[in-house]
Amino acid sequence: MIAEILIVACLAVGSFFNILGIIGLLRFPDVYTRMHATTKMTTFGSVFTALAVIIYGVTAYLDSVNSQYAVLAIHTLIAAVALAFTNALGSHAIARGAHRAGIKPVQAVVDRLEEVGP
Amino acid sequence: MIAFLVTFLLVFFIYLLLTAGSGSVGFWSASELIAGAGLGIVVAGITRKFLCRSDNYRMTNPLRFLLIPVYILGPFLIEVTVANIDVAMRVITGRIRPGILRVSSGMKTDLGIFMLANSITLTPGTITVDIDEETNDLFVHKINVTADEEGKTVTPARELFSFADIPAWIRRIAE
Amino acid sequence: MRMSKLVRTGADLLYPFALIFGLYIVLHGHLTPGGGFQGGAVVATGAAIVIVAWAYEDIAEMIRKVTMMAQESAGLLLFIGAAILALGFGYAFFYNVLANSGGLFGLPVAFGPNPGELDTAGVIPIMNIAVGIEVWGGLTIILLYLLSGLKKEEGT
Amino acid sequence: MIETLIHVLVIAGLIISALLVYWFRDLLAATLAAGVFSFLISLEFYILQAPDVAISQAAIGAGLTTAIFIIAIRSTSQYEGGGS
Amino acid sequence: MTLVESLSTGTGFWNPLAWLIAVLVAAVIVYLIRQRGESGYKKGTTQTVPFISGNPEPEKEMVHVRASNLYWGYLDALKGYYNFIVPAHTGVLNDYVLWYLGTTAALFVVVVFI
Amino acid sequence: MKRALVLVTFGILTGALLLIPGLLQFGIPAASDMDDYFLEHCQEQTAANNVVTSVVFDYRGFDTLGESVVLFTAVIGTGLMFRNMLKEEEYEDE
Amino acid sequence: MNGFLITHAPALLIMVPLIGAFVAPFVGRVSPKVRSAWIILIMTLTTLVALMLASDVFLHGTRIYVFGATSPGLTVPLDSGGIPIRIIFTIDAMSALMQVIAAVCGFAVLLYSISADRIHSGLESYYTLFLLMITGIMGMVSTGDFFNFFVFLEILSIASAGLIAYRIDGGLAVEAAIKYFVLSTIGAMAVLIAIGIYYGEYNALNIAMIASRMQFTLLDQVALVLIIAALAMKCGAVPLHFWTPDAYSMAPSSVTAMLVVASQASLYGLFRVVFTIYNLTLNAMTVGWIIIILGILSMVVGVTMAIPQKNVKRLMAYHAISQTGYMLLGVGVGLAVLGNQPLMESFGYIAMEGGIFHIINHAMYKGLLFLTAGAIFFRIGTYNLNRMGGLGHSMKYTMVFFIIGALAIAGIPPFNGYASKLMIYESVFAFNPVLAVIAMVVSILTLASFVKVFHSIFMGPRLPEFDTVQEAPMPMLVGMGILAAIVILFGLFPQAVVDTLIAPAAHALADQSGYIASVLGGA
Amino acid sequence: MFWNLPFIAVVALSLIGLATIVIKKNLIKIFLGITIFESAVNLFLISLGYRAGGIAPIFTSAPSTDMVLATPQALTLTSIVIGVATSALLLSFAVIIWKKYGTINTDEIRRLRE
Amino acid sequence: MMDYFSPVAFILVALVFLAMVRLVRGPTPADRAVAVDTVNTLMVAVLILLGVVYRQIIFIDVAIVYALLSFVSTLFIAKYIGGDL
Repeated sequence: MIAEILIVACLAVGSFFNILGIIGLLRFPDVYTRMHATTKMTTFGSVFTALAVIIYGVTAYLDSVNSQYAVLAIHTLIAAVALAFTNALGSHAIARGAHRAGIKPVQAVVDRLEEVGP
Repeated sequence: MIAFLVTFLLVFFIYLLLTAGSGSVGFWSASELIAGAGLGIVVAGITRKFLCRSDNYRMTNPLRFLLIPVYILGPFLIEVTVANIDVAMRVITGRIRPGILRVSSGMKTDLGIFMLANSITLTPGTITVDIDEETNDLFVHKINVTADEEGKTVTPARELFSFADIPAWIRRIAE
Repeated sequence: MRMSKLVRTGADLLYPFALIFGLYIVLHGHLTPGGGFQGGAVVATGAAIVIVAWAYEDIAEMIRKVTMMAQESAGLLLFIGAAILALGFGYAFFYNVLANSGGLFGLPVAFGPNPGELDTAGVIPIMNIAVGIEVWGGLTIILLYLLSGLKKEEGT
Repeated sequence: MIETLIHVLVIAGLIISALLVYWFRDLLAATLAAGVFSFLISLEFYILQAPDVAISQAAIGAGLTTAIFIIAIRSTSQYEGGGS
Repeated sequence: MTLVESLSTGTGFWNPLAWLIAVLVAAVIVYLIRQRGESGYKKGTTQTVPFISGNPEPEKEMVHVRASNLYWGYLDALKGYYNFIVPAHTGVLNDYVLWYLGTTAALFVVVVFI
Repeated sequence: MKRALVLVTFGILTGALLLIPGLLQFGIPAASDMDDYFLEHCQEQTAANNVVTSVVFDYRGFDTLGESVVLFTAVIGTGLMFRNMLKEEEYEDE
Repeated sequence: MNGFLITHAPALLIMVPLIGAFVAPFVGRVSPKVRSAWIILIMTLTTLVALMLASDVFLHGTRIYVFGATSPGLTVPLDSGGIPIRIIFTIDAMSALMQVIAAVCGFAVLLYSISADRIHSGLESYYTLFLLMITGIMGMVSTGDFFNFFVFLEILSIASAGLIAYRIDGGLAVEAAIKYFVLSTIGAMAVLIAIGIYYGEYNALNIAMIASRMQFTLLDQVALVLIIAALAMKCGAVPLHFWTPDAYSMAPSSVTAMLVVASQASLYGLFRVVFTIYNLTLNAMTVGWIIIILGILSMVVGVTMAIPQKNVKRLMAYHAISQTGYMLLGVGVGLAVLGNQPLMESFGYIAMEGGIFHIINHAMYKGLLFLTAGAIFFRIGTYNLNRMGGLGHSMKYTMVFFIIGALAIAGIPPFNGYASKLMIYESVFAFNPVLAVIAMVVSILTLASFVKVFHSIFMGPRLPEFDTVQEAPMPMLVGMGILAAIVILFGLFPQAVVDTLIAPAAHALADQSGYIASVLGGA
Repeated sequence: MFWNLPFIAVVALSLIGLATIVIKKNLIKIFLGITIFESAVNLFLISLGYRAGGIAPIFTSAPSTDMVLATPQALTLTSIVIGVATSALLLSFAVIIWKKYGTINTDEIRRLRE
Repeated sequence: MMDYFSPVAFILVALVFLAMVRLVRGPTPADRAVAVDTVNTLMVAVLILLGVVYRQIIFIDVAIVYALLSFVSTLFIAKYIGGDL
């Protein structure tokens, strides 16, 4: 029962943040701020949905000592870790590329990187 | 040789994780263990020059590995949650004041700076845009630059985070 | 040109993971989705991560075209060899001699739904490995060739 | 039922992304749309219970094909009109 | 008449060896006729020079007929056809693909509706 | 002119290809005896749990060989494109 | 040992060139001599295997080889309920004929190529692709499985495209390769759609199985059109021929000679589909006339386009299209009267024999002509007819070979072109006199254009820029000589060839039930 | 009719791919069209093998019901690898064309015509 | 408790469309790259969820492959945008 509530909560949080992330992607003015929305929030949301699956796997494993549910949990964990890892790195790469391509941050109050130069 | 061994152990561990629940020797079947060892040797032979590029084996200490989950589930999770709620508010309200700051990390090793940059990217309204390869200073795009930060040329990494001292944690793990 | 230090470090960390994961997929081709092509492609993608994170000049020393070419030919020869093996036993070409024989990969499999056991399926895992090696080499070398064309163009 | 809806959505996404490939004049954008197309078709394979093919399409179609297309665009020109 | 060499074509047959023999016989006859010709011919004298109304003979390299000079009349006679068929080979890839698809479509119409 | 040709061609192609969804039922294969054989006998004959792999490498292994050869061919062809030319290979246009 | 070889010859036919190709890139690194020796060894072995297999097929009937079964002859497993489940090679007389063509032509061309292309770079890749091309042809003509046919078609396409683009320095060859490859990829995908349709309807991939279940529904008609269009494009029939002159003229000469064989492998695929898969179920008159019209168009447009050409290889390429038309015409007439047994006996079989005989003849003399063009290019460095002249003084043997090839293609007795064309004329005349007249006119135009080529290359005084030109080197002459000898031999003893090779092939092609019975065991 | 949606998608995707090949003039765009066409054919093969309510043809611990057909998946694997090989070779051609001609517009890549 | 997974998967697939709006409109290539990256992330989540919905443990492997491989195209795009390639 607790597990079910946890799963629903995780899924709700996950879809909530995903939706917000997409809205941010559509609303924000420039590429860096959009990246804030997507990188953080969709990653967070997706990891939370994965977390729901992990909780499901663990509880199912504890219920019926069937190792396939443990496998489910472990593989989902690996997927989630890989997701977080690659997303952070990928958004850094895109941000760097965008800055090197000369895309200025809109409404920026300060740009220390511009002062350093390429 | 140490590089080979380290890579082998890491790879073998990942392989065991992937094949958990396959048999009766612990969680694994005998053939999986043998295959894992063989593949581990192959992969270690190929990638040892990549994984251990600098001859720095401080990360081989198993205690540091144990710290990683603690770090991720503890301070990091809190920071991430706070940051996400913060950005979520900003998505809804649309109040942003972005800017790119120069952040002194204080990290010396590649791994440390790597973990710090990833943590920064995933946490508080900030994205690592670039890195000064000599001084290991990060250039961070922040969604809400305070007036205080705007004035400073270099911001310490600690001040980006609200609750936990993430740089100290990372230093504990990676350096 | 190299990408930033963070990406390079990340790529170096990811490379062994991609490699072992690809080889896991290759080796478990007869139990889980995957097999030689998919695993080989994953491994080649791991190599691609390193290639893109570092500069072509750095990588050209570490991942050599000749090695990759040799790997590709060796994979194909292993594949054909596994197929020719059947001729030696008097069967037709491509017959699965090792299945259910009790030797290498020779255990019989339980019928019906079961999670599977690595040591089964006879010659199929060997062919999977062969194809995996081949695809690894082939896709990597395609990337390297295209990148080398890029460098040559800049040179002129 | 809800799986059916997902299926319909995925197919709609496939057609839209294919049209985007046709429509973009910026080749990089077209390649990105082709990447999305590859991902979606891989998801479609997944829904049609073909995980082997889904892995294959994800690895080869979405990862490497996009990469080599980008290298080729870099070697040639980015816009449909011509000049670099 | 089922010789190994003779090709039966349903309505008749053809024997290449017989044909060869015929050619040889004809060649012998031609040779015999040639033998009966004037024997006073000598190489390297003015006998070999063509008579072009008294003009000097041009250099051989100059009078060599190049490929594009041949069949001018034929090409000119079929101008209408060639003006259509040569531009059809535009060299544009899209057109070639369109030809392929168009032929496929035409075959669809023919096969499915007839 | 050409535009009309394109339109007519694609119209006919659309009509012809629409016969496929018109006459085939998705989800209900018209016949499946060969695949039922694979699904039934895969585990005893090839001792593999993944039927796709056993089809790819055992029942239709020869296709897979051909496919690997295709990849090999493409690699060789690509290498041929990016080779270093020798000096004496001059080839005039037309 | 001999029994072992005979039993496994179909597998070896694919294996030997494949293994040769896999090892070739590394053998090439040792030294050019070793590389040449290796390639010739592999090619000799392939030729021997092909000839052995063909002789076995012509003596003992259709050969079956099942890949992956316990024994090579076990087509239908006992517990499968009468369906073949594995990939089956079905080598009947027609396949064996094509194998012989490919093997002999490949051997001659390879001998020629060893010396003709020795100055170029990237040769180990070149020979690898060459062997892969031969593998593709062999696989296409021997396979009895439709998807396998597609795979070999792709191998052939990719290898051919790589070889066409071999001379990358001018860029023209690459342009030709792009045109060829885009078209052939689309064609291959069309074939794949057709395979999918067959699979969806009958759940079978084996040609014999599809044939035995064939209903000729609306979908089958769609599949038929897709396949006809794709394979007609691959063999260069007008109006799908546009890639042919580009590719033929820009590829190295030895490759062009093989491309001719490759086109004919596609032609074989077309005939196989029409005759073996559909046979009597289809509307034979309609499809027959489609093929006849394609053939007529090919003949006329090919030869008329050939006459004004200035590039000698381009001219020959258009002639290749034109000659493909003869084959389509002959076999199309056979198809048009397929259901009608008396007509079939009176001229249908003769027409098919003529068409098939023309395939083998064309491969030989067109290969010979392309090789002579390559030899001329090897010595003087141009294909442009306007800049040639007077080469008859210095390249006598090449001239003789060229004359043989040109007379053969123009249908002058006693060379082989005449024999097959005679068969086509007579049988087509019985079918429809107008077609025969067109065929004869095309033949005359062919002769006219080759007179032009002969005149502008070999006739005339010795030109000053070609003073130092010498005869082509010995291996090239040997390669050409093999083909020329075959041309003369086939021309002198046509009936023997027809009886031993062609007639069994034609009857095997027309005999659908025999094909099905040989695979499914009398079903 | 609704259940034939994948087949309709196949038709739509093939037509989009073919239209890209025929109408667009840029080589890279044409190659993208080819990949779309290939994907459509792959989707066609996979849809042929789908059995309503079936599970993936892999024996695991999952509850065993009907399985979808396995052969189309094997064929599609082959087709995908062929597709990537094709793309690689075509793109390398395009790169060489760019180097030699300075353009990848098909209207200008027409030195071989007539 | 299986019933909760598929609606979430549906929501996530629908979100892919919204991300494609950014792909269409994005003024710079970087915006499009961000959109594609987002699509990849969502897709991994969808794959994991659908794997549970279909009760096939082995399907999760596909998600791992996705997560790894989308990274490659992202890196290539980033390198291209930055002008380093």
